[in-house]
Amino acid sequence: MTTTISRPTVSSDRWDPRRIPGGGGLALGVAVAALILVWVGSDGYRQTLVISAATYALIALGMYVPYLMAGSLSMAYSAYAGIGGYAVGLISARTGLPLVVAWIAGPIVAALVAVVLGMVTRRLSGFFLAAVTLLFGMAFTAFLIDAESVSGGSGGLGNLRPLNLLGWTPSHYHVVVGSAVVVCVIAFLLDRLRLSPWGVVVRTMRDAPRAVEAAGVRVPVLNIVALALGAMIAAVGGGLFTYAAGSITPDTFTLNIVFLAIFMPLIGGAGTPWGAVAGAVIAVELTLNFPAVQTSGTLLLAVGVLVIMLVAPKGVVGYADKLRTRLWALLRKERDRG
Amino acid sequence: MARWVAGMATLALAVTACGGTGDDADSPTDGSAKGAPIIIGMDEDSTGPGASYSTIAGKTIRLAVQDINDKGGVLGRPLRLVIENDESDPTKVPAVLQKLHSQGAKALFLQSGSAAVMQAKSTLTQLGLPAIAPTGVTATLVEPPDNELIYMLANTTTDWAEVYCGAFKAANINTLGILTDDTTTIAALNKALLGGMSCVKITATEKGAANASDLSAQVARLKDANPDAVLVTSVGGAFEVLAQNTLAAQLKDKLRFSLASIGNQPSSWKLANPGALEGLIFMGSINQDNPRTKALTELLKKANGPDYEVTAYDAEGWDAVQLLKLAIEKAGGPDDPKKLNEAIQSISGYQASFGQGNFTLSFSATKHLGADGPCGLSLIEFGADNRPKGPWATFQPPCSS
Amino acid sequence: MAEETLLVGRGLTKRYGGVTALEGVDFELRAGEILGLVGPNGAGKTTLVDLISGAQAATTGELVLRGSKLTGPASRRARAGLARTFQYPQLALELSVRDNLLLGWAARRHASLWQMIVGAAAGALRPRVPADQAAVRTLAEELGIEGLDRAAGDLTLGEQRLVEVGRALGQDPLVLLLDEPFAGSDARGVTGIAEVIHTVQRRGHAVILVDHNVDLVARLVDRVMLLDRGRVVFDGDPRECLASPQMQSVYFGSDADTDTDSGAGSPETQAEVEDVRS
Amino acid sequence: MTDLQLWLSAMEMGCFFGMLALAYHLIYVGAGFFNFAIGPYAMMGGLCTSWLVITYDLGVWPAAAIGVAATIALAAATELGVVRPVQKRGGGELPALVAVAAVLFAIQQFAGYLFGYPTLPGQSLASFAPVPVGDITVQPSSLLLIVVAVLTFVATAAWIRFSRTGRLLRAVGDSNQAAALLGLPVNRIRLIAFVVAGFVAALAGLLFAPKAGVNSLSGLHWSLSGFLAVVVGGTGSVWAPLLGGMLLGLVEVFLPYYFGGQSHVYGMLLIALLFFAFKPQGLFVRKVRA
Repeated sequence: MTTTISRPTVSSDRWDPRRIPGGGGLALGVAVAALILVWVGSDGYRQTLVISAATYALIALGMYVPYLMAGSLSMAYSAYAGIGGYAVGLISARTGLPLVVAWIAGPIVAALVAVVLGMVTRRLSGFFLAAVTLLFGMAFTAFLIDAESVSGGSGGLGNLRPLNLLGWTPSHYHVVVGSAVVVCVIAFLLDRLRLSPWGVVVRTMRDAPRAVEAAGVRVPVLNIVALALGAMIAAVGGGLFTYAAGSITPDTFTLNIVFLAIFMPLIGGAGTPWGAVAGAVIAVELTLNFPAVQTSGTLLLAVGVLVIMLVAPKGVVGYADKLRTRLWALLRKERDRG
Repeated sequence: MARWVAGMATLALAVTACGGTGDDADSPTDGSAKGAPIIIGMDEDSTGPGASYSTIAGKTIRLAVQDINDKGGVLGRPLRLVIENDESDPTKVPAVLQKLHSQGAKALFLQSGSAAVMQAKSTLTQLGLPAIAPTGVTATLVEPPDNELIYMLANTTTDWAEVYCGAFKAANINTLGILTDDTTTIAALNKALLGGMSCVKITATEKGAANASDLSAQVARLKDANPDAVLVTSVGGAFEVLAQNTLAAQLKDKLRFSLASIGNQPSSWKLANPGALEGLIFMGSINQDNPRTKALTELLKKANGPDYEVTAYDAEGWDAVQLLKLAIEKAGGPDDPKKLNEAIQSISGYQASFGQGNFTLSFSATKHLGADGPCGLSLIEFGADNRPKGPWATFQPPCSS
Repeated sequence: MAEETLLVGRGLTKRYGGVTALEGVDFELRAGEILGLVGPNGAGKTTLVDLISGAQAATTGELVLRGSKLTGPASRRARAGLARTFQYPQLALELSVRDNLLLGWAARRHASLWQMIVGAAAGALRPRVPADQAAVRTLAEELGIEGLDRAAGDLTLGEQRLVEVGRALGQDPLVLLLDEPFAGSDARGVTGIAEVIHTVQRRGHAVILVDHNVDLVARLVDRVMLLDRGRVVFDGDPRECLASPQMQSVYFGSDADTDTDSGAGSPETQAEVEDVRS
Repeated sequence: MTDLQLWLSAMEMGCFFGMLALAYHLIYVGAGFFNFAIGPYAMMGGLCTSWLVITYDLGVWPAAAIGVAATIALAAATELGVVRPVQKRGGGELPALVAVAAVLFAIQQFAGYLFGYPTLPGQSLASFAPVPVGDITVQPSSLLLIVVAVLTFVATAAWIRFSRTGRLLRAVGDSNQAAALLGLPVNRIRLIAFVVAGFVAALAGLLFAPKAGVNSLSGLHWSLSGFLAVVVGGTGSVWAPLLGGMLLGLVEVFLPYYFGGQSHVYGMLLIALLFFAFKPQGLFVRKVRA
């Protein structure tokens, strides 16, 4: 453990993906995504699994910025995803605008709601923030049912128009591929954002808010920006699911999803946004596609979260990374010896 | 720590094992039928909030499939059920239906208990698979959009409104108070049902959370509004019982009506305070004068024990399987979904095992609701023992015999 | 060097309920000056630093930085030209030393709401700004910090202090407030911190150095302010201070009231202390 | 507000919320954080008992004893197996929050798997006839809930005041660091706080279950209500949770009475926001000066 292995310095000027910030994660993520898409093929069920995983991943990625980078756990993400979904539903049903507009309007509205909620709860953190945002999520569902003229009430909105991108209508498979691409792009960008100066400030806010404040950044304001960014990403996910499923109801995005989204990065690994993606894939696999435990996939997931939290706090990605480092060290030792 | 982890791992394994065996044991066998099995998918909510009612019909559907297989199957081929659980989670519904499809299902039973099933409609259109929602009562489920492939059996809320109106007239009820839960399922139902009841003046509508632990405020408001009678609309379960308990305590002298759910959930009768259900009138569908109901009752008592209370959910589940069998036979096989869909639409005059003796189910391209007239309904009164006593003497839906 | 007045404090007072932590403190800080703030534990040193930096609001009194009033939250004062370190280092322990050092520059570019939004977009597109990285490397060399990829949590307390001081220097402050920077430092750390102090001085800016070790402070500073129970009891030449009767009485004369930790300045601990007392 | 029935309901809810809040309070004092798994503990106490009675025809009392014991074991396991190792790693309150969220979720799923998902009727420990009071009748289970709640508070207050362990708990609550420095058995006190809280929560769930039944998902809602009650009441005294619970009970009953419908959903959110915003320090509010 304590022995440090001196790496041979890479001094070549050749282009090396490892030298692009976040490049390694992207390469791995794209590779896995490509494998998954090949596995999916034209199987409708597997395609739906990918859509579900992408939706979960986007909600988890949305939570990543405020929750794992800034350290404040807001649980209103069912509402943000719902706003993204209802944007798709409403623009399809009530307006003649191109459907793509929904992916602009939805995230913006979600961000505005997040800003308002963030301002109201700016003094709260930890348990208090979690409780208020949870109550907000519940109240939002009640509002969707009550505000029938806006939301279509309990029946929700359905019969969505197909997307039309400059005359090209993507097939269901295209949507599946597109969702994988969107997840990869967002995870990659977040990974880079994490390493950037912005990410450094936000991550410092988690452990040392006083230092950030003393360095000239208003912590409450930056917190709200982080929340808004997260809400936008979750809204993209909500819109994606609604489009792929063809409808949305007030019950579509429940507290259950919020809980899953809290655990996904823990399962996958909190160190990088790719961990949230990995966690989403695992969660979907366990709850939807695990033949042995149809009725208890969620239970297995819950137990798994506890075990991972205690045994491998860095999650699957962190664990794999550790294994990889050890393996390479071992290989290098072998090579040096031989 | 290591020991703890080992314990957790063992636990997880145990859970996995139980889950696996549990599912297999429930599945019907091929019976005496030979040939390639016909695969039917079922979306059942076996663990989510809707599980308490979803599983009642699910059990009888399995029994019906077993019964058909034992008698030689459909066109000589056994029916085989593939079952997936959506946990009443709408985000899971598309994946569940897709999964059933990928397992080779030719037709589906949508047996998820909640509004989650609304999320299924557009997926069905994508898949092109016909589906029956055996216990569905929300008319919007079979209304456009995306309704070409979905069917329901029981009388819907439109018929209910008619029956209630008859009852209110007979009992001289002019004003009505509503006590309702906050689920999306019921909100949709209320919209259809209350919209159709122009015969009474609704003087108060009180809503409580489906998981409420107290409804005395809502009931006190009803008391203040002082309607002639109270109608409770809920998905049933704990809310319905709490509502009836509270009404029985605070509004003793008012006539109480309810939907079908309370009658279909025998397990929840025990939840009620002693005598709290007495005098409650619910929209029943089980009528022992119907010979097919009688036969089904015997069969179910044999399978589930002599204390088994037959509910409309049982009968609807049973009939859904029989209808599908009929359709497959008419279509000459299960493999062409379009033909199968048309075959369902050609079914007419099927004698149901619920409702009154001459109640039939018919379908057509424009009629996706099976029930022919309100004869499938019957107003049933609860007795002092918190069990259904029998038809309400004051009014029964007219039934041309 | 022009002896411009940089920072003036007048009548700074802080009370928590009935407890007075600081009473009518006046001071003046000139450009290029290094002011030592000394006194026993509980004298109010950290409270004064908190009041200046804006971490706590003063009950009464005012601050003037280069002729304009210094008000508002800590972040605004930081933008006006203050930087500080903390008695207990406030580092992001999971982040690398490099990223902790980067905070000073990074924060400067995310001061306004607009900058925060643009900064997020820019950050995702261009995570590593070469100029920043170079600046961090230079700073680390200057301070003698090695192993920039280590997590800050793996550092010794002394190293953490050095990193924190470096981070504050990265803000290029007019006034640098150092709250007990030497506690837990080894010789190298002390040299590094002394180097920082001189860098600030060379730029014509000022430093306020807090420590209870008067001997150590006396060697580094131009002027000393001795605090005792929230009041300034001596203000002047460090050597004179060491020999002064005030010094004698503060440190050796009475042994009472030195039991509370000097962290009692912060409201949390203050509340705790009150809780225990009640 | 003259309807006696409403006051009775408010009192029942208040007693229940108060007991949940007391469980929160004990763990908060002992361990310095809010254990969101309190609601699932209460659910466990009620559901396990009902399940034993219904499935195995066990008597109510032995079933209740098993249910309470299981809940206490669960509470102890939460502390020893999850919270303590996670908190040992440090990192502020977020890890503890996530840990209890995971525990909450896991208990819900586990209870559903073990006891089934449908709502089970609560088992009443009392079997006397309903008591008429004025123009209403009080169900035996309601009476029992109120009486036991009051007794629980009296007993807890006495325990904290007069027993050595209770006094130690208070000392730990005053200052965790100081207590550790003084050599008090902080870990043991924490565990005791969890065990007692588990007992109180199980009792609350068990006594409240007859009112509307209990299912595996009841816990989350109860957790939120209990948390609000402890926030409203404050953590200043043992009796504060009861006060908070009673106030919340009044809100839960009289808000729908005067404003109807879903008003209590919005009302709870509003109360949480108002209380968290205007309740001055002393609570766990992060102090970032804006």
